[in-house]
Amino acid sequence: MDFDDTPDEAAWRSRVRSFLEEHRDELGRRSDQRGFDDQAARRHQAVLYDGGLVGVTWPTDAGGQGGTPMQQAIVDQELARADVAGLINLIGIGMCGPTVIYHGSEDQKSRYLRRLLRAEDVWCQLFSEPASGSDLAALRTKAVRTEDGSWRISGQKVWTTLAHLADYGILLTRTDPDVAKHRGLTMFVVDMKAPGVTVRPLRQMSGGADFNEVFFDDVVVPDSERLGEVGDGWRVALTTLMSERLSLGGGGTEIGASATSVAEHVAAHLDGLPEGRRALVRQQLGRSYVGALANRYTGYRLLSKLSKGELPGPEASAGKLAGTQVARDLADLAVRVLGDDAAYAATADGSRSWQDLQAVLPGMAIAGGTNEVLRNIIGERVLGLPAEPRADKGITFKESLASARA
Amino acid sequence: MDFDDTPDEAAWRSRVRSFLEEHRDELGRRSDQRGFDDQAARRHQAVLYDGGLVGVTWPTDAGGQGGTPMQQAIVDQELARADVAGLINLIGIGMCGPTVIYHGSEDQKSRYLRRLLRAEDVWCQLFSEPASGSDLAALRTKAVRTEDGSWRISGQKVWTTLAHLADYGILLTRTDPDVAKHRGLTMFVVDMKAPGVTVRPLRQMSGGADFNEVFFDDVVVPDSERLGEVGDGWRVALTTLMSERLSLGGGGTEIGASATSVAEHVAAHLDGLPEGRRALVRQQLGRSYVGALANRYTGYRLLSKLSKGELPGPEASAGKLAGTQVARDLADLAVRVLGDDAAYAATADGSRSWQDLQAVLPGMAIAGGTNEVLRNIIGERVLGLPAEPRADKGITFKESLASARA
Amino acid sequence: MNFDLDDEQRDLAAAARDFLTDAASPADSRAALDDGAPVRPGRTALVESGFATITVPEAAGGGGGSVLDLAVVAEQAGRVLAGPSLVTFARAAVLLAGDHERLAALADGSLVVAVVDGSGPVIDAAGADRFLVLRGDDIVLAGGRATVRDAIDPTRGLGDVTLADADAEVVAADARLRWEHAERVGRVVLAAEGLGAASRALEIGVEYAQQRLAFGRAIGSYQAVKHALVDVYVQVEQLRSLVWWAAWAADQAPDELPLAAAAVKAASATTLEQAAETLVQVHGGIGFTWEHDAHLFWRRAKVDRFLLGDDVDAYDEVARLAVAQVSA
Amino acid sequence: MNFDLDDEQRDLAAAARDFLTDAASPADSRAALDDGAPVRPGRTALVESGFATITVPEAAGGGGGSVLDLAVVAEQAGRVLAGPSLVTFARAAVLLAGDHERLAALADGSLVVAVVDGSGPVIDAAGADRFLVLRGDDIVLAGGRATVRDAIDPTRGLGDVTLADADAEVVAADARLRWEHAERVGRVVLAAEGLGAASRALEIGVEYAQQRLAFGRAIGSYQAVKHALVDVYVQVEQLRSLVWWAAWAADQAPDELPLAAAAVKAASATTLEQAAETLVQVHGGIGFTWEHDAHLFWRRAKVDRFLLGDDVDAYDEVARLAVAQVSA
Repeated sequence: MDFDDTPDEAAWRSRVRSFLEEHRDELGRRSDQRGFDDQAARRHQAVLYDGGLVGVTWPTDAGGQGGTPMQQAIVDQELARADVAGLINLIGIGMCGPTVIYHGSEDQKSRYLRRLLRAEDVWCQLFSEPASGSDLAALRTKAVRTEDGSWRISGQKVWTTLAHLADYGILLTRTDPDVAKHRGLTMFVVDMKAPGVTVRPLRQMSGGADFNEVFFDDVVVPDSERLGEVGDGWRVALTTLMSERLSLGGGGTEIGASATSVAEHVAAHLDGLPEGRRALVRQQLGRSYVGALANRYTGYRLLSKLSKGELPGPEASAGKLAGTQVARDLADLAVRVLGDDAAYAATADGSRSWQDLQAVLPGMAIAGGTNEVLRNIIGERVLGLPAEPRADKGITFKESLASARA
Repeated sequence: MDFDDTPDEAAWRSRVRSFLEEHRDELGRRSDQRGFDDQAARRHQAVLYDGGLVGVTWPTDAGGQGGTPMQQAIVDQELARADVAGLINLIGIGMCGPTVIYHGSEDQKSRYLRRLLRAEDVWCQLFSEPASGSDLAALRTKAVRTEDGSWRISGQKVWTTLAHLADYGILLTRTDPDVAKHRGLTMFVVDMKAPGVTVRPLRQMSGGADFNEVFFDDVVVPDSERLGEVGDGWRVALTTLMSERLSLGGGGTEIGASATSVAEHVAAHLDGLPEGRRALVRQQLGRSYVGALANRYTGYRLLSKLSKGELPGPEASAGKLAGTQVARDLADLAVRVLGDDAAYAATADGSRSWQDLQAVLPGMAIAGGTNEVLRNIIGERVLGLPAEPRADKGITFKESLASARA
Repeated sequence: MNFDLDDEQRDLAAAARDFLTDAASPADSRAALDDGAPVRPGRTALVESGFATITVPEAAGGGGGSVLDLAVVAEQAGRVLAGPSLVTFARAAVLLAGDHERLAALADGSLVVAVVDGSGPVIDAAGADRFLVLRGDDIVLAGGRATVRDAIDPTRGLGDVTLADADAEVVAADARLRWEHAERVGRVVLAAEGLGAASRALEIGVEYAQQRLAFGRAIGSYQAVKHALVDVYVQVEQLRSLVWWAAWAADQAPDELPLAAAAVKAASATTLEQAAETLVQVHGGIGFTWEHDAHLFWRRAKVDRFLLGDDVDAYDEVARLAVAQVSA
Repeated sequence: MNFDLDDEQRDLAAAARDFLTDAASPADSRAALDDGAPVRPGRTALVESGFATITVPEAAGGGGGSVLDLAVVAEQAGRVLAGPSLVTFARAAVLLAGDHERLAALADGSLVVAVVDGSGPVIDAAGADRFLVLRGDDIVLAGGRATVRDAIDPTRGLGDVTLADADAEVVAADARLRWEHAERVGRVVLAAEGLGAASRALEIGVEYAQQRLAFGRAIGSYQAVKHALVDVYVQVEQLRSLVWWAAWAADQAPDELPLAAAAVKAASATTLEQAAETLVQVHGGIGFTWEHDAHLFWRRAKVDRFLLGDDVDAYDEVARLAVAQVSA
């Protein structure tokens, strides 16, 4: 057991590190507090792509490096270490691109993949709908075939990250309401600038707008933009979701604030408190700090699997469950020690980071799978506990709509 | 709003109190640590019955007083206040007797009810089985009609309080496995001294044996001991369970240790601790003490309903949920402050009350309805949330057994 | 035993609910966040309604009611996240007791006051131009300047206050006990507002869980959702019992008030926080959008827990009082 | 990055499991409660197996292995609630480091030792006749008399010890740091035993939830049961990561050991307690019977949380170390 790189990993890390040092000034900074510039972000990603640091695990004929998940994890670590801003096309790389690789035509692959990796096109993923969150297959966005063989699409998607900047999206639609709900779905690539596509930012409780609603109003999509067979959309979507999990990569990274930064913050406020209160603060810090340590080393176990070429299974969901809980405990403590400032949106000296964090975290326990759904996944696929009986089994989508209205 | 008795209640209380004072020496003491003497306990109940303090809410023609639930609650309070030991036939009075009153023949009523109230006969309730806990209707004890019209009963019951002392029991059996599980049940009165009845004490994790297993091995029960119609046992059992809830009466009573006694215990140990640790102990005490206060006043709201002649609904289950949790928190604190003695079964001076309490409480969160079942009841019957789909709907008991084995 | 509201109090609750659901709503809280719109119903409407000054004697133009009456109203105010807080009026009515003129000014709205504690945010600093404060053992009414700051919950009108000492008049000398009593009454009313907010949050969560479908059935049929809502229900009912007790103690049993006020302050903070977190969680994605009301209850919870002492200190106080009681 | 057990350690785990499942079981813990039967496998069998003295150098007749090796074995010991604890051997091996003769006596079973801390129950006092103790800054081996007392968990051999000072020999002078190191290694091994007990408790709970039916389906299909077990699973895996880290730190990174040992002690106490409570709860009525194993895991949890410092102190220590680290 050791925490060191293998010789191969060390060589790769050193290559990555020197590239980042050399090109530091051409890349954005994570810690940069100025407003987001998407054109700059596209340029930064292109620089990284040209250095071989984007699409590390993608096959070479898709424009990638044919590398290992561990190499990707090392890139992630080094990007974080060098304070390089996150890639603008993360969703494209992690979810949309792999879906095109598995299910796209040769024509689609050649048109889209390399441009995606260089962020010449930015992509988004259009799955969730207002009436289908955890139950994705209940979606209603309708695609109807027209006489010329193209598709006419109407409906509404929601929780779409980057839709306002995206050039393309992968779009899951219902093409047949008269079969069971998982069977009537079809996936498309959609041009986000096409007539009939409207994007509206969706503001969150924290005040930020990291998501969008997207409305499709008789949007025409040629049949050549279909991904996979008609009616096979659910299987295609599973590829997307599986890729999402694999793209997580960086084990041991912290959700929300780092435990160390909270410890620093607490340390700065501890002296002013009476000993009794200090003991209570320490108890809360100790509990969440142990949680943060446990998450870090559980992440290292995941990385070790990657390092051996194994892929993470559903047990990786445990990291999100534990991570969001630790993040909430830490944020709560960080706000509490602000004392008289804790009820305000910003401290007297204008810092609002802890209060903002507090308002972002409830959403993180929901986005990317609610805690309830993650617990079901672990319970059923890791512990082998039986699934619940399904109320929507053996009926068509149309019937399920009718019974819902009843 | 006030916590005082109405004039009627005050008059009743004063009558109860003087009776108890007058007959104090003829009654057992709750705080008496000596072994349990069931013959004495029967005599004590007879004294109380003769004073009109047993079966307060029972109709007069059943041997009761025709009184109100509030009168019963006042009796309970005064018995506690006077340190009078609990009635031996509490289950008989609260559950078995009412079932006979509602569903028994005139002959059964005249033979059983008055003797039950005077504890000339002690009763038990034989519902739960090893394979049917929360899902009571899944029980398997079989009653088969013989040629002479009597019934031959075989099977096993469990969690039967007092079975080892009881003279009679009400026994829920399956008389028809070929109908849906709720429909094939029939209730009987069974003579606990009849041939074929075997009682075995069931030891709990605390070391105590408050329950029994009861085995029925071709026990013959005459048809005249049937309670209600053949196949109507589920409805009869609901009477029993409903009566149990109504018989709870005493709102605001504490489960496990009283918060005051824990506060006393904590106070005695607080001085030896450093201030930081004292603050942590106070925080734990404060949280559970608030819970105990809330339980007390929620109980008073229940009593106030009784006082107005209203009956408690399913919301009364909240008291058990909250009460067992508070009791566990308090017991945990009480054990913790024992310091070096906390890991032992008894303190250096031989007291084992807190450790014993700690070992009893997990069972209390299960007996009388698991927390999960209570939450379902409140969720569905108080909040109006929908029930889960039932996997055992529309199939016969026999089919459900077969599918369970598959 | 009659530990229940009486018919008059039920009528009062219904009347307060009618007025308050007309005059305020969580949407007003959102508007205050969006563009600094004034909180609703606002001081004037609250005073004119008479609900704010229920505990001011009738002779001074108030309602001549009890703290329990005010708590019944405060629960309704909490349901719609109304502002300013009835806490401010409740405390002022106690602090000005016997001072006919100033009480009348409180009741007719000409005295626009906030109560300033040792440190920390001043509730309803927004708009106030006179401030009640403890100086030594005297209760003082002083002018001053309030600086309202962006709060996590805008409806509390939180701000810092700089007192203008030149202007200060002693309202009651040697009155530390009265100050403490007022603070405790304030905690009871704060908890009653918390009760209202928590029980409304529960209602919204239950309604959604009854309607929203996932995998072919209402999400409220799933135990994870159902049990989370039940746990909130149990806590809300426990809190209701404590609010009634504490309000009754404020009126009838001053000896019990210190323990009751600390207990109800702590329970209210814990319960409202759990109710609001559950409300967000039960709603899934929609629950953390700006346009949904869930975060407005959540904001109230995140702020209220720190007002009139925080929950941690309140639990500590309960324990100290409990230990003192058994050691006496 | 290779944060995983290697093949040799997996083989060691399998061998330990074979030996320990033969040599001990929760039923032995029940027998010890019932009639004071000796704990199993017992000191002699453990020493003979070689597993107990893995960390004693080969030259002295031990296994010459690492703390991580011992932790791997300790996890298996925890699964069957084996006694005496490997903590005792682990600490003794550190305290006697360099003392060839006494280490050999530990490894051949002729030295029957327990480690005595400042106050509190002595682990494996049962049967011991020599005691390691810190006197000033010296590590001392002394005779003494152990009074075994009824413990909530009988397998820990807890007792009070009266030392016979006349008999005391200094084992290592001026060795406070070594004493502290030994205590930390003890915490790591205790946590590894806790990991084994917790993961076994989880397994038993999962098996029952898969088989037991209620209302026509397995109770593990209900979210209340499923999610409770998942929460335990998540905690157990988190604990496993901490145990590996802390054991690795004991062997390879002494600077990290203070934080790691405190963290793993705390996490182990919390995790085992939740695992055991869940085990009881998931089993319903059968779960709180004497004959079911659930309470034996519950007893282990209720005792272990207080050994080598309690969980509350361990969390406090983590916080102090974390704050000191960022303040340095």
